[in-house]
Amino acid sequence: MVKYIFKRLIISIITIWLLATISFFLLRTLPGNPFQTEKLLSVEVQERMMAYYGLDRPLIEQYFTYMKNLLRGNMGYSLKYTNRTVNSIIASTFPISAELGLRSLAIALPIGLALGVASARKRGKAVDYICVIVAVIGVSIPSFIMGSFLQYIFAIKLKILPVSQWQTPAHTVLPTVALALSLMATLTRVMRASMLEVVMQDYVKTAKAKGLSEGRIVWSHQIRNALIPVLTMLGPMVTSVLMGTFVIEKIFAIPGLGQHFVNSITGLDYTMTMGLTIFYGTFLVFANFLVDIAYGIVDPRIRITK
Amino acid sequence: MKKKLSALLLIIALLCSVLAGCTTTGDQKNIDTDVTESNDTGEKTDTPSGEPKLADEQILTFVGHNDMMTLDVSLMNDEMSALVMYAVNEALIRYSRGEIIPGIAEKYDVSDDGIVYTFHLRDANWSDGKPVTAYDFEYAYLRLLSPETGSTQIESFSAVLNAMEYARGEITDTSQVGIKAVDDKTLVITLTKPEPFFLEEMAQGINFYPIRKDYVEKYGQNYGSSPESFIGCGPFVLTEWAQGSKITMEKNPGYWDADSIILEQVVEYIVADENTRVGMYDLGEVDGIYSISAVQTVKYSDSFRTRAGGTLQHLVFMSREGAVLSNKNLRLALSYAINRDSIVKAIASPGTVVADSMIDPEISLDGESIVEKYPASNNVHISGDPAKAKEYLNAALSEMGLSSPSELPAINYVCLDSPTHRAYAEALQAQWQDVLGVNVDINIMPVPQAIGSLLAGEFDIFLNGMSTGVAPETLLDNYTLHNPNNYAKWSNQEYTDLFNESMNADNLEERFTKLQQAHQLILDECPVSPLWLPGTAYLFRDYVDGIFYGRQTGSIEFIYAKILEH
Amino acid sequence: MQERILEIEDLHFSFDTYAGEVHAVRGVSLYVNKGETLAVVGESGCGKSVTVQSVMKLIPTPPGRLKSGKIYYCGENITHYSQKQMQRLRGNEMSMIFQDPMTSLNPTMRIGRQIAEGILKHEKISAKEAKQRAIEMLKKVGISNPEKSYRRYPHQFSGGMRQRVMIAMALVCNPKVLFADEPTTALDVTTQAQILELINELKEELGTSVVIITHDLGVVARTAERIAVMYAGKVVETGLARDIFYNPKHPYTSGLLESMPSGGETGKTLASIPGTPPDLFAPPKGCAFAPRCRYCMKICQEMPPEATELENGHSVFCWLMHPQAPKYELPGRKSRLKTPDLKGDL
Amino acid sequence: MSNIPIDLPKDAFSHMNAGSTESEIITRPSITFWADARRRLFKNKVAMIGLSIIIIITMLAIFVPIFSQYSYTKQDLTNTNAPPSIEHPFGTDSHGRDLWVRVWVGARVSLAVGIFGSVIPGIIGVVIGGISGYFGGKVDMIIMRFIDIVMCVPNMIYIILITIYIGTGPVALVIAFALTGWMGTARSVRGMILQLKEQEFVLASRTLGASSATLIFQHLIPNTLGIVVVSMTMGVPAAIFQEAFLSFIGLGIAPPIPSWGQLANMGISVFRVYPSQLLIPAVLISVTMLSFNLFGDGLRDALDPKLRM
Repeated sequence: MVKYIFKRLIISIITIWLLATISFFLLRTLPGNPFQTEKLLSVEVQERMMAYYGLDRPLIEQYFTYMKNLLRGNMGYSLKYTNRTVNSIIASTFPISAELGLRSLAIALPIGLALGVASARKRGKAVDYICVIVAVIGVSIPSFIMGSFLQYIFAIKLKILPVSQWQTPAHTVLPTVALALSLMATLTRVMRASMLEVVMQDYVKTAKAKGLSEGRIVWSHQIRNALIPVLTMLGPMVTSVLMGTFVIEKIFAIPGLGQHFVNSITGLDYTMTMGLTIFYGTFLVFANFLVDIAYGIVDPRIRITK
Repeated sequence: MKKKLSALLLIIALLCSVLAGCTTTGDQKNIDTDVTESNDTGEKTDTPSGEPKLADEQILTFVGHNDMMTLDVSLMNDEMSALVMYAVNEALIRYSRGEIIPGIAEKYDVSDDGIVYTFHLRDANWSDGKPVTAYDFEYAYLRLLSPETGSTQIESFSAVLNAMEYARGEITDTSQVGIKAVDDKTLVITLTKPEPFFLEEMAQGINFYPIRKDYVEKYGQNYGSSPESFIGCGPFVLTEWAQGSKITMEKNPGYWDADSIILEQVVEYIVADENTRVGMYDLGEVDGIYSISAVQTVKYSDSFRTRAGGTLQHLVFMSREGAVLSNKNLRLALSYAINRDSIVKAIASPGTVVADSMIDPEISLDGESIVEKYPASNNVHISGDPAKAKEYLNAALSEMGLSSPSELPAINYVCLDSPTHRAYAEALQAQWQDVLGVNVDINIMPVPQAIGSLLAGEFDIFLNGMSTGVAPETLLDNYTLHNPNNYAKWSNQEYTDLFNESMNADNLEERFTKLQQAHQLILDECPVSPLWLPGTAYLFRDYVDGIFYGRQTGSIEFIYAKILEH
Repeated sequence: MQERILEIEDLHFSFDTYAGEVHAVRGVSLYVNKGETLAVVGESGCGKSVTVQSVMKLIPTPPGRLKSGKIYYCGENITHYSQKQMQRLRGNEMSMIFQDPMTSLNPTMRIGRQIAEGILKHEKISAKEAKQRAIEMLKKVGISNPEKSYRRYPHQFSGGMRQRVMIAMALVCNPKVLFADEPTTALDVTTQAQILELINELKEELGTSVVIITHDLGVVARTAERIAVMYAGKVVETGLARDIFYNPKHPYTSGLLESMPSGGETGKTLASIPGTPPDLFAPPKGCAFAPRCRYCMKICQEMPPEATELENGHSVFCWLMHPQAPKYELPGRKSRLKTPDLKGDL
Repeated sequence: MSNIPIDLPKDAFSHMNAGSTESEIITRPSITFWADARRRLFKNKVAMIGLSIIIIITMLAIFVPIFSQYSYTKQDLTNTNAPPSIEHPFGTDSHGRDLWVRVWVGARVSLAVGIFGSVIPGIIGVVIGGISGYFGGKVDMIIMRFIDIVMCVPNMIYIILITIYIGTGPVALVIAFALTGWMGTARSVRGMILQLKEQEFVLASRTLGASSATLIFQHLIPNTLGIVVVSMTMGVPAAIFQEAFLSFIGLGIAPPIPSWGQLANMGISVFRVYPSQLLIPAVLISVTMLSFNLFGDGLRDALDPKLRM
């Protein structure tokens, strides 16, 4: 086990190092200048800024400087939020995105999985069609439209929930629901497909032949096995959800991390983009590691014993 | 399960009914372009009849679209930071309601030769009670210029003696720079040569505030990144900065002019999505919206206000040898084909004014608009001149040896990635196609890449919006020979000579006459073509009295505002 | 007359598919006596599995559909039992072993629990006692170190061991009937023999009746007292094992026996039955075997044959048994029954 | 014996040669996998509704712009944001362009981006996944590691990066999707190939001396095709979505070419004032997505061999 974790750790570090290296050079070859905003800076000032941030030095030298700082956990200062470090921006915005993400997952996971199970169990019946259609509608409406509609209906027309901001629990309802809807839809679909697969398995027949009740068969024989494919997608899904969603955060004015993913790259904020990429990558690697461990718990065939 | 399903169905049903509802109501409205004319003064509610009663609670809330980037005066260059800084800090002089008023400086003297400015500071305190001294200003200005700081704003001080030399690292001795605190209460600024617009620059600029050295030393590079790491001496104190979300300012009881400040608290929410902002306003969650787009004004046709100026949007035509638009007649054809008026009316924000020159008409000296006194114009009718445009096009085609506009090489319009720039680009593209049959390709890029293309000269047409500054030559300066900021790569010796003569002129009359000639020349040659001075629409409830928008960006003045009883 | 544990009368079972109705079982009548082993033999797709699975109601409706017929268990008509009622019977009164031990065990559940949950379902005993019973059962089916194995997962066992676990699971509640659906097909030869041995032993010990479904006559030879031969959803011949082996009356049975290799006769080419079974979407109106039958007569294509009862409960569905039909001597098994050859796959 | 009819004609028992009768002919039509799948699909009403909507929308996208009197670029700045009318069934936009034409030109763009943006990365994924799974060992290791790393880059950053590099035309978008979208397919195809590789028919073919290419392209890939086809179908709405999202953040397709994402994004900014400008593209996007998803679901059900009877 220790050996396994150690090996995974080494692979993870190499992955992240390669990720950082590739992103670094990819980003730096992008045309454009990070200091330019719509207010034009003169060529002189622009060159001065490049020099100030060391961006005029040979790329390889910049790379080593960056890596050296990165090893110390220092991702540098944002080029846009001039006196805030990337670390501090992530530290202040990630908890908000993560909270929103966790809330949505807490709603979407149970409901999505339950709908998936219900739909698969009643395959071809009305319940199935309703679940499938609800699920498909969930993934068929772009989130920016869904978010705007929800806001318009519940906050502006019905006035039962706040329009935006991230303060009281009531403020979290709309963004959580908007995000949860699409997650739920995805989960329903995956769970349904997975359940349909499991229902066909021989061991389900065995369980039935043992005289177990339907409920018991579904609960202890089908769901557990059907969860395996769901687990596989959970790593990337949880990562991207916790990292924030640009659209929902924008519409509901939530100061999360999601907006930075878009703004930093379109604004060519090198350090911020790098920091986000590395943070995301590390998180994903870690999440996948956790998923693998969870995998071992759910599916003993791949339990880590070595 | 069933319950959940029925709940979902209910939601869907609700959705349908509400949306159906809004379709029918929405149909009756249409843009009323006349609205702008009746509303383009910034002081509509500023003329109260009688003495209106004040509300018990003096709290102003409004919603903006962007967070501020920093509170470090030396690094600051964005609108939203400037907006907050105006309230929580104070420079030597203030720009308010279109004029210069005293700030921390009680009074100032200008030497007879117009070179030495002496500011006499009043007894004012920082919000922690310590006195504001001339050294705080000296420190702030020198810090901004220092190569160690990495400021983008050094050019604000270009008139000051040796300021640029110090900023470039050519001299290191700060005593040679024309910024000098003589004692606690006296600051002397020495210019290189007389510059009548320097005071305007100081008043309207956003980087002339004082800085407390001990704070910078304590917080290092994090200075100004949070309410704790910043201190000001303005009428308000920053108490909360929830980044990306909310900014709260409280009245500063220790402000020297605290009596004229009525608001107790100002709250700014930061909301990126416009529908959300408007929704908050509708629900009464905020008293105002910092700026709203043209289309939203339709709903508030009798309550929105506008401001204009400060920026000139103009086309830059790539005029370098070998480029498609190096042909002057082709450039003129494009310029004459534009119906500026129809675009402004249909697309631009209310308050936008069609422009025919490269100098902002608001730039004035001693109350006289410079461009009105020394006029120059591109002579294009605001609705365009298709006949003349075609004449120019035919001339261009015959010069280029082509028989039809379809034979023209591809024309690359680099467009900033923003909804308004996109809308302008599409409108212009269609007009060129309709009037001239000239096809222009639009290439949308994020801001850094778009401006990268502009600087690298990798474009044929670029819609550039630049601050018109406080001096008339601000925009014209760039187009001299070998100027690195000559975006059009237009080389004209005569223009360069005229411009330099203007800059080196001994008296104002000569300066402006030469500038007028250069101005007319550039408009005739058309490497740049002025389009309009974009306006901004904003929305505040009627009970908010005393909001004023300045000419420059980020100069919303809420400090003297008050909430009327409602 | 022995006590009949299970009796099936004229069972018709179909599947409704997009392409139409598949008549998988077309009038099967069978019975099982207490304590005996009945082998149901036939090619794949002949309806043998469907027959037993429909008895246990393991086939979901749709697509499966019991069209007609009656099923009696210990004299009680269970034909229209609901799933709930069946749950009391399954595992407790009748249980089943499936063909592939690799897929028939839940991979994510410890085998001990898989055994114990059946006990807990049917008997009111504590979890601890159930565990004890499961461990005993594991010991009984020959799993070494049963306490430890109790906590293991299926993938930690070999195929043969898994089938033992399946047997343990099936027999732990002492059912009266055990259906073994091709219990050895997926195993290698030596393991096959061991598993059959185990089933025989436990049958003797527990007094369970066994219905073994197979296409392998070798398996039949080792275990069965009675045999039912099925073809295209129908029983074509049934009787005591020795009657079927040495005195087959149906050409299909005879063909099956001929195609079975025997220990003594090396070097002889195995016979095979030409042709393929008919399609059960549209079963033929006459005898289903007629197209492949070397004794085929005109009537065979016109009308399905009725049962002809011979001695010892031997009954045959063949027009050759008709008094008017020509008489043939059908080849049967020549070598001695008690030298089983387990390689007799069809 | 009593139940056997006595009166049988004499010739009833005349011998017939086996195999000489009609019943030898197998009555059930030999149903191949694809034919079977097609049959199931056609029986699936929901999937067929989805397919019909897709076909209708495609037809409208093809023919409306051809026969309309307006062009999608023709502006009329004096008649902007007009509500739906007989002349302009969907009204006009902020530039006074006819939305009816723009919506259907947008349909062309969105559908093309959706289909190519899903099929091309799908094909790339199949090829790379096939190679990786088939050759195994070092090749597999390198490809899988590479995918691991690339998948660590937030998708959004990756796509924006590519659009910055190669521009924002429909073709550029498809390239961006192709470069970013193949990894998932590659992974699952690899997994399937790894399983299939061990199966008898592949071993048999290999012992008969089939070349690698033959094995990959004739045996392995066809066997994964069902799942790949389903994932490509599901990928179409995903790509349309992706395009819409890029439009939302301002990096969609360059004007004046409209796309649904762009129209919806334009619509959303005026939605409080002119709701029809959002509703029309939003409903169309949603209905199209719904249709593709329902059709994809049906396709998956149809292609799942385990459900075959």
